[in-house]
Amino acid sequence: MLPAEETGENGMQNSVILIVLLLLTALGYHLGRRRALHSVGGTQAIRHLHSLPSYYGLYVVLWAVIPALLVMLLWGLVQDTVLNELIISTLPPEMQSLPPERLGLLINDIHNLAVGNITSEAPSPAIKAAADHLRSLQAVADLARAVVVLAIATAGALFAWRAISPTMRARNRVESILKGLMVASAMVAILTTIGIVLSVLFESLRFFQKVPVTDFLFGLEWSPQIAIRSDQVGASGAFGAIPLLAGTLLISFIALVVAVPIGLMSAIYLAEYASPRLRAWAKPILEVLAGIPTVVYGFFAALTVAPFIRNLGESVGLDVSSESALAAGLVMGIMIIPFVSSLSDDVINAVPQSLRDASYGLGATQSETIRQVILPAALPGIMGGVLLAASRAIGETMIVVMAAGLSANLTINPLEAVTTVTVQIVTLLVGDQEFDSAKTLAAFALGLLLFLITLSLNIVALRIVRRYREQYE
Amino acid sequence: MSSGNSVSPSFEKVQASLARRYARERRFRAMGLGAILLGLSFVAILFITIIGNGYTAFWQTYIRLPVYLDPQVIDPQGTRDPEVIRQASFRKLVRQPLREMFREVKGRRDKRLLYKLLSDDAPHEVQQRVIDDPSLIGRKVELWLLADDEVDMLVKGHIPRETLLEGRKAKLVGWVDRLQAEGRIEKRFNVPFFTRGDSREPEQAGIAGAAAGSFYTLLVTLLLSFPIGVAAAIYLEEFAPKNRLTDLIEVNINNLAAVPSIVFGLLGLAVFINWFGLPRSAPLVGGLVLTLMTLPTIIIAGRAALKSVPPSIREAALGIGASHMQTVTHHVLPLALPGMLTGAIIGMAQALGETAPLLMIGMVAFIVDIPQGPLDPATVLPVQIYLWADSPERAFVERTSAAIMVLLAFLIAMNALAIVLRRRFERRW
Amino acid sequence: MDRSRTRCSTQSESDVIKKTLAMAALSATLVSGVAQAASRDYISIVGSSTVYPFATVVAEQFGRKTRFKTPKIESTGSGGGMKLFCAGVGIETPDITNASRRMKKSEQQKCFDNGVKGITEVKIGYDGIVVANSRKAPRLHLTRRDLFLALARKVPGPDGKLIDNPYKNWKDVDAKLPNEPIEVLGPPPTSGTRDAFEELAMGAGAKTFPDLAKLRKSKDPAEIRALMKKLGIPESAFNKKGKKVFKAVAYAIREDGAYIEAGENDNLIVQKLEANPQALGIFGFSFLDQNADKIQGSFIDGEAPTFDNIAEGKYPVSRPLFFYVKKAHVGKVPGIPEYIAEFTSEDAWGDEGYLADKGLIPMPEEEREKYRNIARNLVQMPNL
Amino acid sequence: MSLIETTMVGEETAGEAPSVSRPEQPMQEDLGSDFQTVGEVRVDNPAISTTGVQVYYGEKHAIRNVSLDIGKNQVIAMIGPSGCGKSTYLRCLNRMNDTIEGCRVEGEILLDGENIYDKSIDVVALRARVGMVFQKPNPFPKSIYDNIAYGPKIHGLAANRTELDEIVERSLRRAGLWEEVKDRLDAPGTGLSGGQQQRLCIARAIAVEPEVVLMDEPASALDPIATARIEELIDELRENYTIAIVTHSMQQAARVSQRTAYFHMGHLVEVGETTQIFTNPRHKLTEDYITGRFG
Repeated sequence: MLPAEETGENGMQNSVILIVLLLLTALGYHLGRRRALHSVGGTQAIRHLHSLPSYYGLYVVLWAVIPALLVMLLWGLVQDTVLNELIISTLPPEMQSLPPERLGLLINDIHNLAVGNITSEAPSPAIKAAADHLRSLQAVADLARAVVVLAIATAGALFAWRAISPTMRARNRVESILKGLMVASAMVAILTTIGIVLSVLFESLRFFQKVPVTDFLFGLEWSPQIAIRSDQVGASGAFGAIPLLAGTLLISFIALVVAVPIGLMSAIYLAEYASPRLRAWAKPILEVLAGIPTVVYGFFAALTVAPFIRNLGESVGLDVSSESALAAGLVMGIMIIPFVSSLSDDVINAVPQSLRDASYGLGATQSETIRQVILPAALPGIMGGVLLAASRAIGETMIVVMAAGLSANLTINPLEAVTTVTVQIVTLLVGDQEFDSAKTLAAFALGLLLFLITLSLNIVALRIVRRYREQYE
Repeated sequence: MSSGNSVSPSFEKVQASLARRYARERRFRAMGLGAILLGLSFVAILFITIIGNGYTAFWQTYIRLPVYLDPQVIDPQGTRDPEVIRQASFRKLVRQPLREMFREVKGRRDKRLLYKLLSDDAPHEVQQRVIDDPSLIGRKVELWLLADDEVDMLVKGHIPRETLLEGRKAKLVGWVDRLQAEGRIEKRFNVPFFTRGDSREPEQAGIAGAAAGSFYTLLVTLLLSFPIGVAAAIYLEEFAPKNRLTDLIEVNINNLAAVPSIVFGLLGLAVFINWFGLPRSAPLVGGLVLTLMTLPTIIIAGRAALKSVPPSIREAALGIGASHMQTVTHHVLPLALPGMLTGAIIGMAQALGETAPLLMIGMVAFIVDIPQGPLDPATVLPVQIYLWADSPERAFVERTSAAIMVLLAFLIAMNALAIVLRRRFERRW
Repeated sequence: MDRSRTRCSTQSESDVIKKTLAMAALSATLVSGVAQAASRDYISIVGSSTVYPFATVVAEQFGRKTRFKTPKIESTGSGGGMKLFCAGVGIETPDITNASRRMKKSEQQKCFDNGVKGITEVKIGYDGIVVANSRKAPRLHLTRRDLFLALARKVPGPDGKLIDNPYKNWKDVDAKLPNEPIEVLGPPPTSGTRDAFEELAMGAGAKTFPDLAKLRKSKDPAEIRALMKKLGIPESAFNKKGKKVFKAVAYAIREDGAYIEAGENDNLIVQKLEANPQALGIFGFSFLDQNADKIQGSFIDGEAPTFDNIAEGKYPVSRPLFFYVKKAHVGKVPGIPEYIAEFTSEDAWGDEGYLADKGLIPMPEEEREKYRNIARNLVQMPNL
Repeated sequence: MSLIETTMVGEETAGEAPSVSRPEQPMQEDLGSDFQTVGEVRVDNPAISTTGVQVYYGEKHAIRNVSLDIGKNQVIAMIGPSGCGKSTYLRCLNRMNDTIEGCRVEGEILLDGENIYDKSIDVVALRARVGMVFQKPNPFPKSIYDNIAYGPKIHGLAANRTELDEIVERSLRRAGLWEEVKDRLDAPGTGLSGGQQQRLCIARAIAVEPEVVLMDEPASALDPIATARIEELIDELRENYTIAIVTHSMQQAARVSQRTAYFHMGHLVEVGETTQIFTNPRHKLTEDYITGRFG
């Protein structure tokens, strides 16, 4: 429980800083507003101010908070490194000359000792001294951090406060800061993509050094079981991704065949026919389906649906694999119903009432109106929903891991077992095989492949959606 | 008054088509209703299966035994100091009544089996009692002690008696029968399930650790993804100029929504753990990964919500001299917020149920201690379910289902929130 | 008018403030996070999902008996565990990795290259691999030869040449076996269980064919080529070591649907077997032990997969389990020697220890003694 | 034909204080539940004849006891201040109010002698006979051709493509839009200008060959030139159709209609020949309104 205390201490220190910072901002807001009002001589002359008084307050707040938080973050990032360096410099020379990893372990020991954790070996005097030193350094550093952060907050606030004058364009400045934050938020998406590409690209390249790209992309056989391990020799080791892609598409297709009609019809019924009461109940209940963990679906598929389908198949004389694509696809379809229904429902609701009126005014029945007016108008949105659902299906992992099996059959028979790209990624990465073999690397190549497929798919889909939009707006 | 029915030829055609059109209308409507009922019945089947499997886990078998709290064993000096009591071995004390009750049991093997009636945790329970109330020392008290998971399964009927009778533990059945006949076995509400961390002994395993892990993970996710998601949605929908960069961001967001979660796990491993050096198995890292995963959902839903606010409202606000930013924050955002929240709730629900990416960042781990912050090693509810589902002990089957029930309870709570929001703010333009 | 205007704007700005504060709280967490990452006071264990159930029990006992924190144990698979373990020395790397197979030379080399030089190897016991089916179906008496014939991709045909496995029914394999189609759910190639099964069951089954047995032993290229020709193995598969050619034949499992790769989740296989009485499943003994009411283990070479048979080495298909300790971390991360002591105590891995209750098959006493000494003295594994 | 002479109440109001009018307050005046419409509510050859129509939106009583005939091949204009109920009344005539939740209609509305609120009446068939054009042009997000063809298609009016082409062309010609769009029938209807869109909507309405066309402020969103085109069109359409038009513009009412009905707070205050209403209103409220004292 000692470490918890430590976390608590650290957290407490942080929260103290934050609370003081909060008070500072409240004060800054108030003062900034007041100064702005005073600068024009009170509320009567408010129209002489460029912006509303609150913007001046906000301007002060932003100046107080943003630099202070940045410094706090930066401080946190470097404090430990600096402290460690300081500690290392006081250690006996033979310890200092240790290789960096060992030194890191030593520092861990010192840290554990400093915060009062149990350590394994009786610490040497040098370590003990270092721990004491570390403790005092930490206390100083924490104090210094609090002082510096709060000082910077105050300085920032003061700077902004002094700059306030009736002609200052406070609103524009505040707005451009906020806009900057928004742009930064939007850029996260790009950073994420870059991160993903970098995370999978290098390993994939190494894989392609071992297995030619063409074999990977166009090979009709996936059989990573042989010719991989150093002590195994293969008769048919193969890294053809086609069966995996076919399996993925088959299962996703089954899922969409289940989810799109059910989801879309549910959305239509809820939006156009259902009483408000039914709507208020049914929609959230359906949405529960989206939130049920995929692990649960996996079990449901493997233990309830798959045996059921198998028995059903046998009763009519069909040969059904106990890990049929159908079972996985059906359950996945159930899972993605709400993706289709919720988003379609929102889109259908967004279709203007005037279009409905026009159609009813011509004497169309409700279903005619829905099919011929509302659905075409809502199509881009619905496609968006279906697309989202499809991406879920393609990327879904746990259900297929549990229900779809691992045999890479190239088939379109939904009663047979197939495997998917995601299943292979998981099995290849968390299996017991030797690392850095082509097999592990294949997982990254599959990840890259999947990423590229969804990327191109989305670009195409986005184009279509956009063309629709331009047509109807 | 009127000159009768001077019906036009076109109207005759209309009338002729009516029956067919109404039949189609009815069919369409029935299909809609059917779709809803189908969807709802899926929910029902799932819930019935899970609840049917898991409700028994909320009750746990206890055995009542007369335990003599021997001062010689617990506290020979009579100090009544909790530290002294903590050092004492309670194992013997707990086994004593069993030995006395089943005097006929001889031989080391059988005795070991006899002690297996009780959970490993029983001595600790007694110890805690004594620490809380030292006056018990020296008295013989009837205590309800936690039974072993196999006894629990037997009492609940999850393991048929016949099977057990065939195996190495055949004698257990007779002993349990005798205890039951003496009224020494009772099923009680399973409090430890909600207060403890994971354990390899099913009877001691609880979900508190995983729940805390889920809490911290989701906290990080929510705090990061909602503000960033909303800000990004506003920027893209309201401010972004139509240029290459905006297009790129848009393509990226749409694509990220389709990137398999496992790939996000790879990203988390490479970036947060290997590059930033954040600790493995920490809710902070889990939260960061899930943030990146849920951001696209939140941004897409947020943009849809913003888009559904009619331009006339923006024009109205701009028309009375509001700045672009004011228009958005004062008028558009409040109107779009319910839609954004719906998206956020869907995103959080996804995050709550996500397993695959956490596999890559070390959250599939055995962690007994309940995490105290976003940096302690932790696991999350769905991963706990996955781990328990993979455990060989039979008693974990019902616990898995019970954990699923708890998880679903959280989901329902979240959805209830969504209903409230939607009910209060939904509007048609 | 003015007042209401101001109020209106203040409200939305207070939202902005709230948001800023939330961000502040989060960045503070991040800050303390980075600071925290610098120290670790619990043991970090990774590795095999087969050893995981045993390691976790030990960890729990250890956490309860000592003042140390309970170790964190991740189930990453043996290979994944090795990768993390061998990534280097330092608190961000694990202290111990579990494995359901011995560390490979290449892995040890990797460890060495990354500065992980002192490694202690500890064998902890055995795991039996069973072939089981639903109790609703009759119990099978199989031989390893039957398993090879039923599951290999290529089997010796009537003329002794290898042909694609023609058997669809157990009866075709051996007339004594029931008239049921061959359907076996088993681990994927990525699994350590599969490795062990291939070696212990398939390989042993293949050796019952004299030509294959000869091929396995042969180191003479001419003889190998001759045998390959006799068996109808294509030239391209040639290797100087006959053993490698043998493995390529004997360890190759058929892919025509009779063998279904069913993932690592052994519980799931158990459930599937229950739903489908014709099917057989291949998995670890502990699952059979726990689900004895639902499934039964087939006899292999006349031995039933019972605890005693496996412990005594009578049951032919069982494999050793290990864990590896990074010596550099001992003394730096608190609790490692104590954890090892707990694992190697008779209370844990003894004949009647709690690990046996969980399905681990104990080693014979001398072997236990040997590995206890190795473990407690942290004897280094021989370097390359 | 019963002629309902209902000057009593009106005269009282008018006689009471013609010069002491309080123009800022007339909206508050409650005409009372027994108010009787001033002027001739019945005509000789009505397309639609309504008696005692009451409309409620939940608790709100939106139309109070309105009786009015709409003459065949005539244009009747409904005028009145915002919220007076004229649009609501119009929407009763083809039961468009059915689509609004909580709306309840009482009274008798006869189309060719049949009560359209009768259970036996089919609302779809009714709307095929009584078409509607809305305030805001609302073309479907389809091509121009498909916009017009929509009605005939759903009602099965065309046996084949050629017939459909004919209907589309005829409707567009009647709506005076043919020359402008004949080369781009496949272009989206939403791409037309506002005035063109509204004519498209009119063409769409008449493509179904209704007997009556209801127009709810059809020109209020349009510029004067487009408005003029619409007005011309209405005048031309009168030959074949009966038209009821709600308008805010008194000039428009004066220009296009033969009869005019003045609504006020849910009451039909006065109805009569358009020229009479505009030159010699009999009720004071009508006079106030058309002279621009309120509204």
